[in-house]
Amino acid sequence: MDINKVKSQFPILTKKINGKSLVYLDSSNSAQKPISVLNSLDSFYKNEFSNIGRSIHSLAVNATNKFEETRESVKKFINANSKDEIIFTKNATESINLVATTFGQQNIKKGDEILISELEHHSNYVPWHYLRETKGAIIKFAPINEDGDIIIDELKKLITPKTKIIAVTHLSNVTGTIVPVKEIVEIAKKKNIPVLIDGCQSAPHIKIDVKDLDCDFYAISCHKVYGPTGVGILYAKKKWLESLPPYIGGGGMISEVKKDRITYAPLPEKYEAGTMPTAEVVAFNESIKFMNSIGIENIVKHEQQLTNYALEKLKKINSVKIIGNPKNKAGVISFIIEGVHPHDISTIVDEEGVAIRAGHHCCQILHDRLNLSATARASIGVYNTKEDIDILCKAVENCRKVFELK
Amino acid sequence: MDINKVKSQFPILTKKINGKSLVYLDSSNSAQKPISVLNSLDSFYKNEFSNIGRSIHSLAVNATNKFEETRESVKKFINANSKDEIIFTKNATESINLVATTFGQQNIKKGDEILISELEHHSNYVPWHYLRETKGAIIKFAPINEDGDIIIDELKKLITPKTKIIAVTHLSNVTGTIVPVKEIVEIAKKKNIPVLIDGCQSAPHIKIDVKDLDCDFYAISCHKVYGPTGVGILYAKKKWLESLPPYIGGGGMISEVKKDRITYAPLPEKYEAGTMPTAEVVAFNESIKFMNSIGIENIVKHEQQLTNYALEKLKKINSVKIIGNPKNKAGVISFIIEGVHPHDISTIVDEEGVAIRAGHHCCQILHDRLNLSATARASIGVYNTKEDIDILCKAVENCRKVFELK
Amino acid sequence: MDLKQLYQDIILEHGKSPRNFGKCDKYTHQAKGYNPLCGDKVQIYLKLNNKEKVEDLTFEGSGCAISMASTSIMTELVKGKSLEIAKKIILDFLNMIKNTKEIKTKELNDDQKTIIMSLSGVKQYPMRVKCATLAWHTLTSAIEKNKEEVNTEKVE
Amino acid sequence: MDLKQLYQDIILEHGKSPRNFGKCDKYTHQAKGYNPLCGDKVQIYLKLNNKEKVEDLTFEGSGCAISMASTSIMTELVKGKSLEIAKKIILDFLNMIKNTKEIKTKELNDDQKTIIMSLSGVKQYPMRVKCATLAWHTLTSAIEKNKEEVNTEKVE
Ligand SMILES: Cc1ncc(COP(=O)(O)O)c(C=O)c1O
Ligand SMILES: Cc1ncc(COP(=O)(O)O)c(C=O)c1O
Repeated sequence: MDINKVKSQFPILTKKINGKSLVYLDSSNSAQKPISVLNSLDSFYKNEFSNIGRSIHSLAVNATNKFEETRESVKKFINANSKDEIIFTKNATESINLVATTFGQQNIKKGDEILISELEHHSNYVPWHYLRETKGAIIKFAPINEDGDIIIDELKKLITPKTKIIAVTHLSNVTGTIVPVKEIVEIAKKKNIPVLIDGCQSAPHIKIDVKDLDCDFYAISCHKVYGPTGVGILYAKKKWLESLPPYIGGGGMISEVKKDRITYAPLPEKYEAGTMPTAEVVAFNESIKFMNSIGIENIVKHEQQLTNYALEKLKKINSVKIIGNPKNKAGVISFIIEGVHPHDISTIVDEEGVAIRAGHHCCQILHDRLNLSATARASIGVYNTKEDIDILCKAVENCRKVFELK
Repeated sequence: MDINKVKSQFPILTKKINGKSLVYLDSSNSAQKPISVLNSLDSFYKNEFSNIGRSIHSLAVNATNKFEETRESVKKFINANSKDEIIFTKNATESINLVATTFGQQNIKKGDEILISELEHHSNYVPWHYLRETKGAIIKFAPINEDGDIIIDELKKLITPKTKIIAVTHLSNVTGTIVPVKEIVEIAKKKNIPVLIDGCQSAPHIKIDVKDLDCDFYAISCHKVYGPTGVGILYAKKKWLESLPPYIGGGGMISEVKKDRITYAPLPEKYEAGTMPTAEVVAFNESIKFMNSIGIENIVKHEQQLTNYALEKLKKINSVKIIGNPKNKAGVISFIIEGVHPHDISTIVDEEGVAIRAGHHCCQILHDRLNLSATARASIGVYNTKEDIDILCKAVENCRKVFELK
Repeated sequence: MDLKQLYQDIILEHGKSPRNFGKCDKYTHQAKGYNPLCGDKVQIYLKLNNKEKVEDLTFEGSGCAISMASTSIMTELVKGKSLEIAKKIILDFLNMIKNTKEIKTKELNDDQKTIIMSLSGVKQYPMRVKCATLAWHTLTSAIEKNKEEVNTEKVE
Repeated sequence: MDLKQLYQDIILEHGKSPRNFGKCDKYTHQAKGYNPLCGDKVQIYLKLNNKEKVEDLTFEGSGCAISMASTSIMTELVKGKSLEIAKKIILDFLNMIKNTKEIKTKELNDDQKTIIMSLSGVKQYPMRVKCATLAWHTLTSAIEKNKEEVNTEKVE
């Protein structure tokens, strides 16, 4: 993989921030977009735009075909069985809400248990919390150890006959932990418990094969996978999408509408109400092509090298402490500097053009567990280079200087 | 208003369809986008893209500011009291679902009544139907007359002490009826019943003033207002947004998250979970600027002239029948040709580059009421010209020729 | 594309005056079909005798010219055939609409093949393919005694 | 922008060794503040005597250097003042952070004005303004005996 060739596809990475070259290390938050995605967006609007599905004029037919081509690409990208298992949403948060709401409506009763983990993003907790509020469900948290790994034995012990669903992240957006989700699915399957995987962080960074994982639900945010904002994906096994009730109701998801009854459209339209993010879905096809053009193995390798390099260098800096030391770690590096608050770190490195995130990263449970109110987080994308890490480390050193640490 | 100058801002309108110049008369479905909107999208992604809200680096601060500028513009555009009353959703369908779900959760009990009209789009019926299914609510349909106007006296009679909310469209996407929503709000207010207005079709075509209307909720789809796909708007009075429960749950809409409880963010974030359609919201500001640069009065005048011209010309064609003859009609013209099915009409006019829609336009109730299974619909945007209408009429004549009608 | 390829005279004629319209006496099988995209609806009535021959085949419904013509032509060609041949014709038609160039069923004569091929113009108009195939899928459903309504969005 | 403008020595010093930290004896008012953006938290303890004088003012909490320094400086400047003057100082500070160039409260001497102005670097860093104002809003809340926790996302 030629990193310079990859990087040159991202127009924003040539920009200056505070007079310095942008070093973008906030990809876990949202990734930058390659030129092919932007060209697709622009060209679609300029030459081909139309709403899809319901009109039968040439523009609409073409737009519908392009839209469905992306669905086909996503299907292949995650190795689903059928295009009908790919639902377009507005973001991963909506994908998870869709499952929590419809699954909850059908399968959760008072006292039933939902098993999540201490690693979860708020988007994989709040939707389940609603079922606690409205249905009297119980939420259990599979604990993590000091390294940031879910303790699988403890997770097993938390499974009871009342456990109705397990929802876990594939890759932590704080510690970079790669969770052994396949193992968790196997454990769950023995007890016939469906599993939702929050694939927000994994989709851009590790290989995904839903058939191999055999999970029931998988949620993705396209903007993190080098795609436009405004699109998410829910993969779900057909049996679920067929049997669960519909979610958002409106145009496009119905079959027959009468004053006293309504029947719903077949899959996947049943779950795609109203006008879709048409242009954004069409452009997302280019994001997948971009990933495929590099090859996921090469992406993993590049990012792994960079992660190791960054970890080594950061650890050498006095007073820097890396958060979590999981068995398998991807390019999400949260850290603190003894004596400098993460917000101050973010402000100081920003002065050098380095964009990192400070805060709880939508993981308050995890931060409580680690006894931290906030951390600084540098997260790696396929376009990052060794120099980026060098500049980060210099900027981190500068925090120590500004705060006159010894 | 200089129509050529307006039209020249839409790159797609110079394109060829089946060898003919595109005549786009499907704006009620989705409008085309002016170059300023496309440039904003492209430039934002190329120069400024970042997720908003939670990061504090320079890119994020700038993106957040731009995002909030659009909120401010929308506030002014519809004359809301406060930015907190403007919620960004994925489309108008989600906006209405948000209200139906949260309002229903809090205020609808078995036997309670929801009053809508026979004009409603499925997106303003299915969400209420869910409350019928889950809560045992009753849905009543305010009837229309032959002209396609809601019979206000009948609507009044349908209001009972059990009526909990009234939800009506501002502008029918089939008959072009401009509904006297202000009168309906006044009727409702006397009985303390909140009113939701489906403003999908009105927002691009007539002046909107939510303060003057004094409605409780107003739903808009940005892609119909010359904006990108993937964004909708919900206006709601602050008192509702403050008192109703949250909707989609996840990152960004919380305040404090503990293992046993969760508190939610203040407005407007409470209703904006997960990563927003950031670039699309930012670009929508240009759509509003585009509308303002022409002036809504000029838009109304231009479209009214074109509508009258089209109606006159179409009526002169043998066997063409216009659907509905409302008191106040905007540029939505549905019609049938005796002896030619609407789908055949659409295919035949498409051959001349004319994009219209055929079907039930997500209004099956209305079509049942009119005893039609489908209609053809030509809908006007600010960029349409007299020539467009001339070409449409010629193409409609061609339908008669192809079908050898006398 | 050429509109006259799509709207051949024979299609317009069948569309305007569909054959075998109505509910036939003593039908043994029936099925409903629906195309949610257009709102087209069709109901098929099939009478098989005890030798598995199609003794009668009629329909009710409404739709565009393509859909009405296709249904009418189907009833005309299938009526009188054995069940086995009927199934062959259906398959042959659906294949033709998808990709093949000609109708192979030997039991159809050249005139009949010309009639069925008059529907081949639809291939150029992808959004109209479902109009042409609705009735044929519904007939299959009737033969298989499926309870569920055929929905063009659900069949491949 | 210049980091040294933001992180002036006086800020770093207050940030590192905040004054009036802890819970004071027999406080008469108290309030909580929270900045959900950073997770910064502050709890203000105020002791007013019966002549409406600020006899003691302390705080507990955690946060960034800006937030800790701002809170520490606030307690130092307000302690000992009458309630009326305390309110003036709060208003003056919040105005300064928003737009004005200087501190007008006559009851503050030049040294004190310099101290308070050391926080003016924050103006260049819009995302950090809330770090600086949290404590001041929370003090107002304590004075007004508001029950609800101050949330920086809710105050203007
Ligand atoms: C009157 C009306 N209401 C609601 C909608 C739904 O809008 P969207 O599809 O953008 O959610 C539409 C557009 O299709 C409409 O015309
Ligand atoms: C692990 C994880 N889950 C869920 C989400 C939510 O994704 P989105 O904001 O795109 O809905 C994120 C991103 O913020 C994430 O990192």
